[in-house]
Amino acid sequence: QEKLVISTWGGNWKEGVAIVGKEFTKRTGVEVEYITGGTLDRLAKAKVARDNPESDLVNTTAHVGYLYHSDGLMEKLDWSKIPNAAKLYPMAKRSDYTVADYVYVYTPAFRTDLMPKDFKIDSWEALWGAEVAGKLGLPDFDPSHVIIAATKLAGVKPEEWDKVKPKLLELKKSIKAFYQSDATSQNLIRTGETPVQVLLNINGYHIQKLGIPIQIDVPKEGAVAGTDVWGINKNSKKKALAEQFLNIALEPEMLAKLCNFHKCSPMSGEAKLDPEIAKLPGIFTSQEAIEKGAIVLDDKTYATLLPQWKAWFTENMMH
Amino acid sequence: MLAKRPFFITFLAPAVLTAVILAAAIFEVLQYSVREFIPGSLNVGGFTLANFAALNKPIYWWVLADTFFISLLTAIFSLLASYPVAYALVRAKRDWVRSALVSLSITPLFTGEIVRTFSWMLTLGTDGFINSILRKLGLIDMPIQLMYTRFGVVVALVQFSMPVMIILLATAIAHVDRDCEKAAANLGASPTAVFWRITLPLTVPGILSGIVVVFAWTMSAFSTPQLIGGGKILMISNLAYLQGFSVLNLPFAATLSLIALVCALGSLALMKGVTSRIERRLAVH
Amino acid sequence: MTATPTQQANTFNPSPEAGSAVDIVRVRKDFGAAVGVADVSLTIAKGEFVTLLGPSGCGKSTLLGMIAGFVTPTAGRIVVDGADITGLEPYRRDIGMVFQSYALFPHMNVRDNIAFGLKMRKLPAAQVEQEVARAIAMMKLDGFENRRVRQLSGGQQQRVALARAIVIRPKVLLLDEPLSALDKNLRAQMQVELSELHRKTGLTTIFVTHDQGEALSLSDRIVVMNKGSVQQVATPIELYRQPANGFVASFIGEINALPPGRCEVKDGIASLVLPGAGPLVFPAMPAAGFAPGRQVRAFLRPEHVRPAAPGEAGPNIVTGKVDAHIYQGSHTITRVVVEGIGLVETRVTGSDIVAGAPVGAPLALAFDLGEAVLLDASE
Amino acid sequence: MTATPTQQANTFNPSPEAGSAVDIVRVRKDFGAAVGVADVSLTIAKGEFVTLLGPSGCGKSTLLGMIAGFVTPTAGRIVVDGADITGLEPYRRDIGMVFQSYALFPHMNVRDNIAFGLKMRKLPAAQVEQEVARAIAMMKLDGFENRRVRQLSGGQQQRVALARAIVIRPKVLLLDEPLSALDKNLRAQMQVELSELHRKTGLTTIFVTHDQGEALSLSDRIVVMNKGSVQQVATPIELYRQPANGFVASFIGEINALPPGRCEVKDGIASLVLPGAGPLVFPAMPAAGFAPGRQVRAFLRPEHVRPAAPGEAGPNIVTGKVDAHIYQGSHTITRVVVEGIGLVETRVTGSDIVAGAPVGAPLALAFDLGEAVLLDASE
Amino acid sequence: MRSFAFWSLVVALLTYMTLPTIVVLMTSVNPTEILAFPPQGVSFDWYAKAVSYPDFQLAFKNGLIVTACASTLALIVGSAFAWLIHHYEFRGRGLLEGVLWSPLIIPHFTLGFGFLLLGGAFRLQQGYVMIVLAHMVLVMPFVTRAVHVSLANIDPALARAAANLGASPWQVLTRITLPLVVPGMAGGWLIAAVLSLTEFTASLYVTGSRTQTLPVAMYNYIREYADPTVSAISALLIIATTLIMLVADRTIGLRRVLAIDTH
Ligand SMILES: Nc1ncnc2c1ncn2[C@@H]1O[C@H](COP(=O)(O)OP(=O)(O)OP(=O)(O)O)[C@@H](O)[C@H]1O
Ligand SMILES: Nc1ncnc2c1ncn2[C@@H]1O[C@H](COP(=O)(O)OP(=O)(O)OP(=O)(O)O)[C@@H](O)[C@H]1O
Ligand SMILES: [Mg+2]
Ligand SMILES: [Mg+2]
Repeated sequence: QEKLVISTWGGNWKEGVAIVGKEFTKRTGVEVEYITGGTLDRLAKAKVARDNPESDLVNTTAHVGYLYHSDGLMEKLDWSKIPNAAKLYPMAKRSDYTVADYVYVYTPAFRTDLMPKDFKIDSWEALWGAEVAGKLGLPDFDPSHVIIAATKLAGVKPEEWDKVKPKLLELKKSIKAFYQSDATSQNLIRTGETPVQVLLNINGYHIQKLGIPIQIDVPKEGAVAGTDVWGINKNSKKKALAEQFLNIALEPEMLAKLCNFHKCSPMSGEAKLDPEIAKLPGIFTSQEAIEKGAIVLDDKTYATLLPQWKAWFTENMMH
Repeated sequence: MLAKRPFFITFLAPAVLTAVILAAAIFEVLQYSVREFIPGSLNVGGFTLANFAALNKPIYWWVLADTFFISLLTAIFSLLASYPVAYALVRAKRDWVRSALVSLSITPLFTGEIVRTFSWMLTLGTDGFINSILRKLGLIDMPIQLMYTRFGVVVALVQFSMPVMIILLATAIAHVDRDCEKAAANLGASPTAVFWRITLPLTVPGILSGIVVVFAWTMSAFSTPQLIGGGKILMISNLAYLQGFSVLNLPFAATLSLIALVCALGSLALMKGVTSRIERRLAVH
Repeated sequence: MTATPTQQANTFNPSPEAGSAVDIVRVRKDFGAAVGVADVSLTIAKGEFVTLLGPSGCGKSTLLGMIAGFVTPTAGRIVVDGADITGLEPYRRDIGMVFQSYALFPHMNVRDNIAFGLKMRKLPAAQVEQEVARAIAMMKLDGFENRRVRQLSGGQQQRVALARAIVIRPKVLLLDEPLSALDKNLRAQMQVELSELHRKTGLTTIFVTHDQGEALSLSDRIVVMNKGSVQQVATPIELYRQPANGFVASFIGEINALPPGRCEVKDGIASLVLPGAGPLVFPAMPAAGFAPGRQVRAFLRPEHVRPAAPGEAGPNIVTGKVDAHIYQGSHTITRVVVEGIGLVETRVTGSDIVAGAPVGAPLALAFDLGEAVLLDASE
Repeated sequence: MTATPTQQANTFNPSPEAGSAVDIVRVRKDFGAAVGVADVSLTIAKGEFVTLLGPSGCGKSTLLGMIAGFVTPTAGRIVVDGADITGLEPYRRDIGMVFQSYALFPHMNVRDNIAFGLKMRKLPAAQVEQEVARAIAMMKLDGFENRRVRQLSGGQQQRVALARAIVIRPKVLLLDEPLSALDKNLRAQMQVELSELHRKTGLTTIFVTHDQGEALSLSDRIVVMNKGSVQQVATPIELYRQPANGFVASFIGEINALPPGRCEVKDGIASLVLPGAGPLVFPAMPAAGFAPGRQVRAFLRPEHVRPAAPGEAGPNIVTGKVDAHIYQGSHTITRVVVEGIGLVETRVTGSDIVAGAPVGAPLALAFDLGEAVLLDASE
Repeated sequence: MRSFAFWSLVVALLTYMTLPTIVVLMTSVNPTEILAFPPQGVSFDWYAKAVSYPDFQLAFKNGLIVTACASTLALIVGSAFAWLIHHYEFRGRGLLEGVLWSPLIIPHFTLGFGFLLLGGAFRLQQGYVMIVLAHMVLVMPFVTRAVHVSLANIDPALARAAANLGASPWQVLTRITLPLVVPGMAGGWLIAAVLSLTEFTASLYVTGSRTQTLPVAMYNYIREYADPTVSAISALLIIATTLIMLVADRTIGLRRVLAIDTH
């Protein structure tokens, strides 16, 4: 009995993939098995399991996808086998190896009940403000958002981030805690531990739904965009099934379902979101909207800068 | 005493094999620590000592110092908290009391790091048990910050290491000759004097080995500082994990792991030296 | 058997005006359902050397523990120097004690061990030093002051323990089998020293042992205990000559227990009629325990049974068969099976008898019935 | 002193045709630089009961261990029943052993303990059962077959250990201080049983003890050891009467060691001239050790020194001052300090002397010099 | 009076030690997703969710396999080693002991990392081999110690007595030594098993997504979700280990196995 093995994150992410997986099973009769883990530990383990991959398909962050294929861990995609890819925005084809299905953003949010009445974040600059001192929460796994924002504020390219180091060091006084995962992110803001956070818009909506008063702002410089991509594991023995799965995943209806589930922006104009969701801050319905409201970096730049950023960040900001 | 050594090879072989595997694993860490990091890739390059050179930054000194400091605090508080329990455990008159004390104080050892850390998160959080109770009692208006503090981490780590400390102390206390205590009382020492002048000095070897073991243990704590420290409290293990699985700099992660190993062994050797000197001075056991 | 000097055993006369040092009044200790010490009363005079003697588990240490305050009596009172100390904590009692294991403090040197009690009494340093020096001199420990206790031999450790106990000038000195860990020669030597120490200090001393030889040679009086109760309190000689009951008789030295018999007086001659054997005749009217018609058991020490001279005849001569000769160097115990009486031991100095009566040969024995102890037959 | 029966001590005559059961030939054991056993040679006849006696650490257990095969000799040979077994593994030796701690298997019941050796020999089950039953009957263990060894008293455990050792019909039976863990009464009883067992089985037995009373009463021959070397091998009586050296003299029983003196013969009368005191005169020409002009030390047992009768005079009467009376029940040891001779002990049966000579009073002693043992003064 | 103060202190300290456990048990039956003290009711929904969550099911199965293999291997190797060091002095013994005791102080993450890299080097990262080896190495000292203590408690004269009665070394081993150390081995095995079952840090490194053990799955869950499902699974683990330890104390004497003699 054949099984298609998909590597993805745990929690809601897996449940999102499972929406596609159910459809896939319905159409092909092939069961789907999920193996879950963090972004980078999955990469590390994929690397050590190079010749005999654990999974057939990988669902990961775009710039990490770059690490996969630059390390020879992914098969080149045969676009002819994935006709639905043609319906995506051009930016969705991240490389010959990876294809994105949705966009989300990291953006500031805050507890309206725990911050002064007139507080709002119309610019990233607000995070440096006195009102935020000792209240900010940031992810520990990815410092890129504030760094990119800082370069934007300074008007330099991300590659020139050296120039904003002093500015970044000033942010230290704002930082209260770092979160390691979506769950801790939600916990930190829910409990009021960090009334201000740079968070994933998707998490923000979830918290709002729990009835916690938070406001999600997209600063005028733009939120920091992220995309998740699909790729086929090198040496996968079920390449054809994987391609079939990808094609289903990229169908506009499936994209709409998935993005309604997560509350994020689909990579295709043909995917129709619930109007309620389309209205939310940080949700985009066209490639232009994405490019206008969000800062998008190309994967290679991101992937090569990120280690430096992390190293610098851990060494200078986290202690 | 026997002329021949029956089963010598048979019984030695598996132990040697295990030791070789263990040594090989440690050797791999050593091996990686002297390889070059290629950014954006998981492959490692050739021989280099750059990873060790890279250690010479304030952050690493800080983290090392912090790791030491937290381990030492944990060892000391664990000692202070464990001694009365160990004493009660050995000296309780009723057998069922002793049994209950043993069970209560040893079982946490076996619940595992994750369960205990998670429990402390629930206990120390802003909405956690302690804050809820205090708020219900009207003692506080705003929650006290317990999570993401060094205090919170030490509170959890102390509880974590108490079972081991209690075992070591209980053994030491059980070996104190009761007649020595009686003799001291007979010579006019009040119960307090008996404790400070006889019982405590005679358990010094147990105290020292307890401190050493807990110190070394705490040096390698991972999930407690990770989850309770919330990234604000970094210990060397967290840094190694971050480097390995977040920065994907495996060589540097190996270097940090190696440093942790050296620190654990080093502090142990150092304290063993002190211990044996004190023990020799005391001429106990 | 090791023997050491003491004051002549029966010369101790506690002067009534001295008052008693220790009064143990109907003291009892139960351990759950088990009885540790049952209803013991005992008065010990000032300066007396009293030994508690009895088999293992008879309650000696428990009694001592109650005097020292480590064991709380279930009932009864303990009075020392006229003051009731039953409820007093051990550290307020001023009673010196030497433990079987010595219980020296291993983390202190000899001087600090000895000084401990004085320091606890907050004596000025100069006085502590002086008293310790005296105790060290008295116990011949000069030169060992700075040694760790582990670096001392058994005898030296023993002396440190003694010095530590006496330096506080206790009201009473308790010694719980202090010699049992020592080997034969050292033990003999320490017995001498104990007895000299007692002579020099005049301390009221309660000594515990289960070695009857030690008890006989050291004590002014001996308290024989069994199963928590006092069996007899007497001087060594009384104890040996007039044991109060069968237990004491057999526990102290060797003794022949004759089968129960009836006391009779006929023509002014007292005799003991044994059912299985002929009557034994008392040389004079026996004092204690004899009453015509009474059922008694006679206890006779081996030295009061002698092989009869060849051809000797008389009322107290019985013949049996030699069972074994037990050579003991200075003397030989010969076991003879006598019909109607059983196994009888006779003690012969030297080993002359050995050649005369091989195992299995008949041997006539003469009973010196005048020395017999008569006890109730029901015992 | 506990005494128990044995065969009459000096009646054992190993028949030459029986051959020797054990030959120990120049055996030596070094532990690193320390000497455990130094060059011991010993021949034990079939059926003999030989005791190894000596102070703690003298090498008794080491010697026994070499016979049993647990200790490999550094040099020398051990021959049992004519076969050299020096290099043989313990489990092929067929030598029975009873350990001081008994070493009963705690996870087996009494029957299984006893059957163990037979099962190891792969005997048929029926035969095992029969032999075990015999051993159980012989050691009076009926009814205890299914008990765990923890549920047995010390004496019963002792018997199980014996049964276990003899049921395999060993060539030699080794007993390493088997009685030292028992209390006085049980010990006496077990001595009787040991000696009966030896009589019944006729097993060649090597018994280890450091209790001289036990050795004297049980053995055919005694091997006295000290510091790894054999001091003397002799029957109990020889040992007591003719100790080969000062160590043996003082180790066995009590003895007075007179100061060194010179042997002289004048007018056919042999005497010992002590520098600090007058000459002592031998009643007859002494046999062993006496040679005119030789420097010797005389050893004299307390029973050969007696208080002189009032007014008694003669060459061997000296006067000293009573130092102490050591009452021992059946006898009293009186210690007298004699000028020029030192401390002299006299043994007086009963306690009559006590009244006559209080401590400090002068007392005249008569030396029975004919019983003295003369040893080289340089010893 | 003094004793009252002392016992109050002891009770307070024990409360501190057991407080987190109590909190977990409380939250595990709390019906709402948001923490609240005291709990707003009693509900076993989280337990239902915990036992039906596929990741936990798989992780539990993995954990059992790893624990069974690792603790059993540790039992065999550790017991043999304990026997060896109890009986023999040999060259290199100090080194061997040093290496085999070292997992007691080597940081688990260093060890886990080492085994991860070793697995990579030998292409053994799939499957259980590396996890089992890592766990075995980690828990073996506990077995060795337990067995060593029991061996030391055996009167050495027993082996001699058996040899004296004709038992060959093999027979001494199987008929005398082994039956007498069985309690020590059982205790050591039990401790090893529980420690392996709850081991986290090294497992985090050496387990793969499909071979992750329960603590790793819990860690991942804690990072993704914030509901009391983990409380429920923690509660189950706590109850299970407590029961095992109680049984161990009853049957083989926990105190003896851990070498705490309280007289
Ligand atoms: N703490 C205790 N709990 C229960 N029973 C006890 C305790 N202490 C002593 N006993 C019992 O009380 C009795 C007397 O014990 P004790 O120690 O006084 O005897 P002993 O005469 O000193 O014996 P030994 O000569 O062996 O020292 C014994 O039966 C003993 O088992
Ligand atoms: N395994 C050993 N290693 C080193 N020295 C030993 C060993 N066994 C015995 N010895 C030494 O050899 C000497 C003889 O010891 P052994 O046990 O034979 O004496 P023993 O006469 O049986 O004494 P005890 O009466 O105390 O049992 C002692 O000095 C002892 O310390
Ligand atoms: Mg006692
Ligand atoms: Mg010995």
